[in-house]
Amino acid sequence: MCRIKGNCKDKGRIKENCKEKSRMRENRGDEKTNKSLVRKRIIFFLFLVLLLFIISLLAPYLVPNDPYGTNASYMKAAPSPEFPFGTDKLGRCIFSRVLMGARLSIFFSLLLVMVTMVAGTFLGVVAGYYGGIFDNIIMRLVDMLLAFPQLVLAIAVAGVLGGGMTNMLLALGLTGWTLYARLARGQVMSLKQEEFIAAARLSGNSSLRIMAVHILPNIAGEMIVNAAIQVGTTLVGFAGLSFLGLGVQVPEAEWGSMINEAKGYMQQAPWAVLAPGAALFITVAVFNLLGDALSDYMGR
Amino acid sequence: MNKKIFVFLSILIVSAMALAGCRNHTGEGLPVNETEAAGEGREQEKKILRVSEAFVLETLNPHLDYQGWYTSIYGLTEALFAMDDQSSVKPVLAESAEAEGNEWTVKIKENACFSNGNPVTSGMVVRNLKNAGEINPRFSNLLDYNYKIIDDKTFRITTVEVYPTLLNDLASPELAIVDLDNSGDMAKELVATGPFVISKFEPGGTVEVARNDKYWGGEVKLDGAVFYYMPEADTSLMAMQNGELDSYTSVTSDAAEIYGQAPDTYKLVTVPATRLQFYILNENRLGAPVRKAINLAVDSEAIETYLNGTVTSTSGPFSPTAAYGKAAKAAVDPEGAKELLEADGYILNVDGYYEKDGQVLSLNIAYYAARSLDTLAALMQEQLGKIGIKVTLTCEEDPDGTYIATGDFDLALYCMIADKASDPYYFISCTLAEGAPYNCGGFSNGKAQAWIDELKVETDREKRAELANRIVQLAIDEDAFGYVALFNKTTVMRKGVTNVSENCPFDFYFLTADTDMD
Amino acid sequence: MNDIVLSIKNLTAGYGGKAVVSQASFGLDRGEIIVVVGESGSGKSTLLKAILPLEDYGVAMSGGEIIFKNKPLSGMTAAEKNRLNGRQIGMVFQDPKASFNPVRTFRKQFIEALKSHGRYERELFEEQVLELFRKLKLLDGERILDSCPYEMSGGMNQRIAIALAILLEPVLLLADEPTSALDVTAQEQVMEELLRIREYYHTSMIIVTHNIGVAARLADKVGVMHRGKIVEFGAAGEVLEHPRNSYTKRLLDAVPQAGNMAEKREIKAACYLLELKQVGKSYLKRRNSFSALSQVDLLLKPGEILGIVGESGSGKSTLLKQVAGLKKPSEGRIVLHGKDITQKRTNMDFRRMQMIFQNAYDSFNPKLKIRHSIAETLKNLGGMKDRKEVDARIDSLMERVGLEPYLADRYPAELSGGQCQRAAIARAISVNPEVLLCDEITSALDVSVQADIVKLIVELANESGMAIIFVSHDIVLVSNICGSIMVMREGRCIEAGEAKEVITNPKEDYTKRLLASARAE
Amino acid sequence: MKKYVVKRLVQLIPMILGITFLTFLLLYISPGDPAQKRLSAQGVAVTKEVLAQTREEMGLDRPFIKQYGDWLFHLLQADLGLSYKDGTPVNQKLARGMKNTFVLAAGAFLLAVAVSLPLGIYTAVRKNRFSDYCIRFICFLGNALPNFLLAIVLMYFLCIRINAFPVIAKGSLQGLFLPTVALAFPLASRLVRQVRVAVLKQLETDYVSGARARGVKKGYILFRNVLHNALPSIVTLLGLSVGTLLGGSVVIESIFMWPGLGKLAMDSITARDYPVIQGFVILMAVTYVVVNLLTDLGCRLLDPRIKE
Repeated sequence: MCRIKGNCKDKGRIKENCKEKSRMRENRGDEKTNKSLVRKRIIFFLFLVLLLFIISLLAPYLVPNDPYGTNASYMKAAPSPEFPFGTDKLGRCIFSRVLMGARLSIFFSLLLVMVTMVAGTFLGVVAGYYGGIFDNIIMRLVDMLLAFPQLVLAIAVAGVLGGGMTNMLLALGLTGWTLYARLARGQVMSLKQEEFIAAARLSGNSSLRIMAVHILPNIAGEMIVNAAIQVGTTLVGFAGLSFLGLGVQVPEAEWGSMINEAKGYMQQAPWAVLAPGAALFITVAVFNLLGDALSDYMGR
Repeated sequence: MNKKIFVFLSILIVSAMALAGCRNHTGEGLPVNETEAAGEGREQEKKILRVSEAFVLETLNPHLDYQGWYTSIYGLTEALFAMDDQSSVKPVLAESAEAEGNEWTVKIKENACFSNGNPVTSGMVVRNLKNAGEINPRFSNLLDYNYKIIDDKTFRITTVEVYPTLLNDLASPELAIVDLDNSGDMAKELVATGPFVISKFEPGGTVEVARNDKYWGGEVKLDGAVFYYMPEADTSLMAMQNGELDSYTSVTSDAAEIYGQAPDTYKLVTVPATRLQFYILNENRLGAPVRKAINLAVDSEAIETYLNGTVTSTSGPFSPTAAYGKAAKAAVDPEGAKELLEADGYILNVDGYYEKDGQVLSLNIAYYAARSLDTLAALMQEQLGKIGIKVTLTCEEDPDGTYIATGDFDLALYCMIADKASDPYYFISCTLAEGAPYNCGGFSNGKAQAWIDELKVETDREKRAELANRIVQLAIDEDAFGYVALFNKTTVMRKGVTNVSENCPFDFYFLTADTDMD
Repeated sequence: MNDIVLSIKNLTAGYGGKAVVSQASFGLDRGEIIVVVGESGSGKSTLLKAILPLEDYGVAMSGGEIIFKNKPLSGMTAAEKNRLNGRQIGMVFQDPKASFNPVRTFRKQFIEALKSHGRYERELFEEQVLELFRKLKLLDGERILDSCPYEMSGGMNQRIAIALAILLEPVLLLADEPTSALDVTAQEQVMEELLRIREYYHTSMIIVTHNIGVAARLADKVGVMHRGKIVEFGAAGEVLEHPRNSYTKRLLDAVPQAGNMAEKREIKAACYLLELKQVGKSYLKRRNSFSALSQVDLLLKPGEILGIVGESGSGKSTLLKQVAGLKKPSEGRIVLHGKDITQKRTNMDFRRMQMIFQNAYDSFNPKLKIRHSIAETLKNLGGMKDRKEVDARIDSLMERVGLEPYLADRYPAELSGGQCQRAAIARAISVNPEVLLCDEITSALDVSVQADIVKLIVELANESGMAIIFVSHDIVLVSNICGSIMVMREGRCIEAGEAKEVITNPKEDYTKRLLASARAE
Repeated sequence: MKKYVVKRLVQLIPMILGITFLTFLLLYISPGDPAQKRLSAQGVAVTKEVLAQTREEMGLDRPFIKQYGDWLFHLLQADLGLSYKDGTPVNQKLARGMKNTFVLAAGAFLLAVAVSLPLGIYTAVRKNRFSDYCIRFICFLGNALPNFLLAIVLMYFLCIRINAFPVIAKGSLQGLFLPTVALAFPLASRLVRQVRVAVLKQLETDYVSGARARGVKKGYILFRNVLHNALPSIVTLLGLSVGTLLGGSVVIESIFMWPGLGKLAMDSITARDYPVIQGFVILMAVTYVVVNLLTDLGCRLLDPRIKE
């Protein structure tokens, strides 16, 4: 869709021909296959994401030995058939802890992204559609939260609620929704000018119904693309917070805290750092690739 | 056409990198001062010891908070007395001190003088004590005493009531003696009596000291020293391996293992220090048999192996070398513990935990994630699990504000300095006395309280030690407290470095006149 | 002989193998203007893009050859072709804003173009350009050079673009719909400029347009294209007066003629259906209020067809939005059936008044099928709840507007412009409104499709007796179908009355100018 | 223009009030008492009387509103008060932290921009060719790699194994290189993709094909037109990344032992050093608003159309 701003005459005529031009460019040879190629990429990465999710759900059953069981005789043991990724300082099997860590990280990242996307989009749509004081309040709140250093929030919440997953969810969640709110608001502001919204108002739709039936489906695509990319950022966020010791408590297995613990003895047991590091890297990579493919599909 | 773009782009990248690089170098606003490049420090003829420290000073005033600890570590300041390696008080600036009742007469050494040559007079010493009393709340009791200058080198202190451990207080590094007239506001300069003088001080950053030529206590072997602020223990390890450090203390267990593998380059010295890991059993919630079973199950030797080398298991709160550290605790006996529980009516349920009338025996351990308490909690969880006690862990970000204040715990872990000034009274009064801040497990025993009151005023050293042992043994036998381990003071020294107070259990001594490196 | 600038022999070209232009051949002499006329999708712009191939057009020649000044184009190397662009062959685009970077001054962009061809001499430049501007009657050239494209109107931008193309003295000038994005007055100036250029510089031109008027005014020779083939080619006068090919005939008839006037339908009802009293709308733009609409009165009887004419920016669409209730007027009152609906409107009011928009695609939610959109109106306003009843109603509506019912289950993007507009009409009349508001509903469509839509609207009005307010910038089209006409200029209604009366002897000179330029088409 | 600047700066006041009140509230209700933290910093237990006396000295016994009110009152006289942890003036600590973070952030920012701008443009110009794919792949790696992992690995290999860089930064160029790279690499990889998108958006506009039809040289089109028009969105991108950088990545600073703002914030929070935290929060709010203002002004200068 080409948007011609400025005061050129007879806007309609241009839009029509632009659409024709873009449609013409659409059916150009390479554009067509490109679209199906991108769709293949999306399906492939969706499959990978699903695989990771299933692994994280079935982790308690796939685990070769007890992730929390310490045994003095195997401290900092090298990777062996019995301990595929070796053991850490307390002799715990790193492979099982990485699997259990997956359960924690992936599940909660997805949960957090879902929640922030829904909340952010809802507030963004309301701000964009109604404008006026709604818009002001929500946008000032967004500004304030963005200016608020996430670190202070995370640690303060850690202080109030104590460590653990709830703290990280709250810390990342409180500022996570602002991205979607701003995005949704921008989209809705431009969508509001479209004629089909005027037509919908004229055919007696209530504002609520217009927002739900007409506006939301048209901006959902953009939101999902950003959500996919945000999952990766959230994963790194979780790991970062537990790396600073604010996240999960000691016996729990979470990638960030495992890396933090193991960085001390990286020289004798590098696998203790590299295993969770690699797991984190791969998971974030898969989600980023999915986000990338989705945004290509949406046309930049 | 594209080639042209590519060439242009690569030039842009290279020039920007150079710009970014050199901009940093020449920028005046560099945070850390310029010192000689790493590594070759030792070749120059000057002997400069490079040390890393996990704490940083904002000002040089030794009387403020714990800054005295660090001015003492830097070898800048000395107090009237000090603690020796056997944790007993020895005179430094003071010659001698006699007490009759609550009157102490202190004589200052003839040759004691400041680094600017002025002699240490009793008037200056009294002014120092008063100054410390004013700005350091922990020594506010110094203001209640009255002081009388007898002559240039002697003065008399009269305490409100008989105060046998006055000398121990006078030995604390916070009561350092400083030339108050010539040290300005002690923000950047300091004139004191130590073997070294400050040469460059960056608040919150690196500290450099040089030999004090006019040192009253004899010849100072080193030319100077540099203290880097390195909060992250792993960074110190890497710096040491990289040849940028010569010695540092509080070495982590992982680092100790690496240094242990290269005995010809690094010398490791481990001494049990005064920091104690212990747990408080909540007598209001746990019955005597359960508490005894717990104490029988917790195996401090196994914990010592897991924390490989950073702690030494202990039965009492004080180091065994001290006269007052003779308490004993029952040997580990998991089977005995199980019998006790069964005798108390608990039956083992299907998933291996003890149950009594439908209720699983489950304990909550409250701890905070510092000083390896988190590892201790995990290990105790597993050890108690072996005798059928289900354990849940709660980590608090600030213990004193939460479980210590509210008593909301079954088992509370804590780590604090037990032997502050080589005298047992301080720790006992903080943890075992009625209403003591850390007596939050409901321990109250008339006999113990009587002994504590007697200890408060007892002046004779042997009697004090015997009283302390009796009180501590009582707390152990009543299963109110469980003393697990004493943190070691592990010091690593590059080959040729000697005398960095590595054998002294106290953390606040490091650089001395005899410190040397070849 | 050698004054043949360009000769094309049975050229076939298209995108990725699919031929859009097939077997086109014609020759172009020096100083001659050929106008290729055709509807959208007839392949006329592809023909143009085949002559001056740019890699981002993606046009591939699959047959025939193009000889430019007796050198075959296909044989040229990329470097040679690059020198050709701009130097030998100039190009003018439909969207005036597209040919210039909006935020850089014209001076810099002129210098840039000249430098690329190595024809820039600092001292001569100023003189050279101002002389060209004077020739093309572009007044105060100095100010133009120092201003930016976004500050100028569409018409000015187009004329400057042509001037720049000519500055490089190309032998051949290609123009892709140069006038269709402009309003009437600007179109006039552009056409005059092209004629002046042919006179001074003897540049031969190929102009592509869908507007027959432009062909009549400029062309020496006219080619008519239909589905990729040149169905007719010959001297302008001959092709336009008595065309041989049947498609050309149909194309010419579809153009609205000034002559035939709709006779005014006698209106029975006494009271007015819709009254607007002193309606005004002003916006706050950087503190000074700018009135888009001031003191407009309007009276509409049941069944009356009222036309509102004016150029864009005259406030005609704003007025329609006020009537429809999309925007609230700043002053004045709107009365429907004697009820004041200025501030508050019930579903009943919406049912009585329905609107059709200019761009059919945009008036439908792209994510919903046509059936759902129409069903929505029926449910909300028509009160039809039962699923089968709604579907039956939709199928009958689709047939009524001349569309096969299965099209209702398609998405808007899958329909053509004309079909989409018909579906929009179906939605509008689904609840039998008393007033149908049409906002430039034909200007986005091709001429032939335009005629059918207008015919449909008039039929529906007569059949159901509903009133129509028809807004358009094309005064001739309005005169053909409307009983009474209102002329709008800068937010004011400057003239209103019987269609016949306004057309035959207009009072305002602005209406006269509108009629004059329209008749020229 | 001036009026716009004033309006934006005035906006700063409600924001600072809002944020500092929120921080104070959060810290006040979180358990842990600064006096306790200060007195038992070295793990030495403290008797109740000493604790009470210190609390009173530090004014912690005042009601919440009064504490906040007093702090606000002092703020109006541009005095951020004394740090609870060691009594030094807050602005001295913040200034030092800011200077350290600025040195690191500026270096990382310049490095990131120097790498990402050319690469971003290059991948946009050579869209979907081999070089485009492999550069995008490397950047995508950077995106997926958390900076603390990168820092550890870099330090391990470069410092210990090949001994190329000193562990103690000590202000020397060598010492600063590693933290700057660890901070710049993730930022650069994100910027390359965003710059590519911005430039591509311009390359696909109509006026570019218009200029090509006029035979304008590729160089003129790219550098004078496309880049110039893409600059506003690039400037906004850079503005956003400055925000995160100046926050000082606590992790990088703690690993490379760089006493910047992030580390200061982290320590002062665990020590419940309210005045320093408040000062830090204000600094962040001011930075956020000023950076946004500068990016807006930059965009206005570059694209006159934004005026309305």
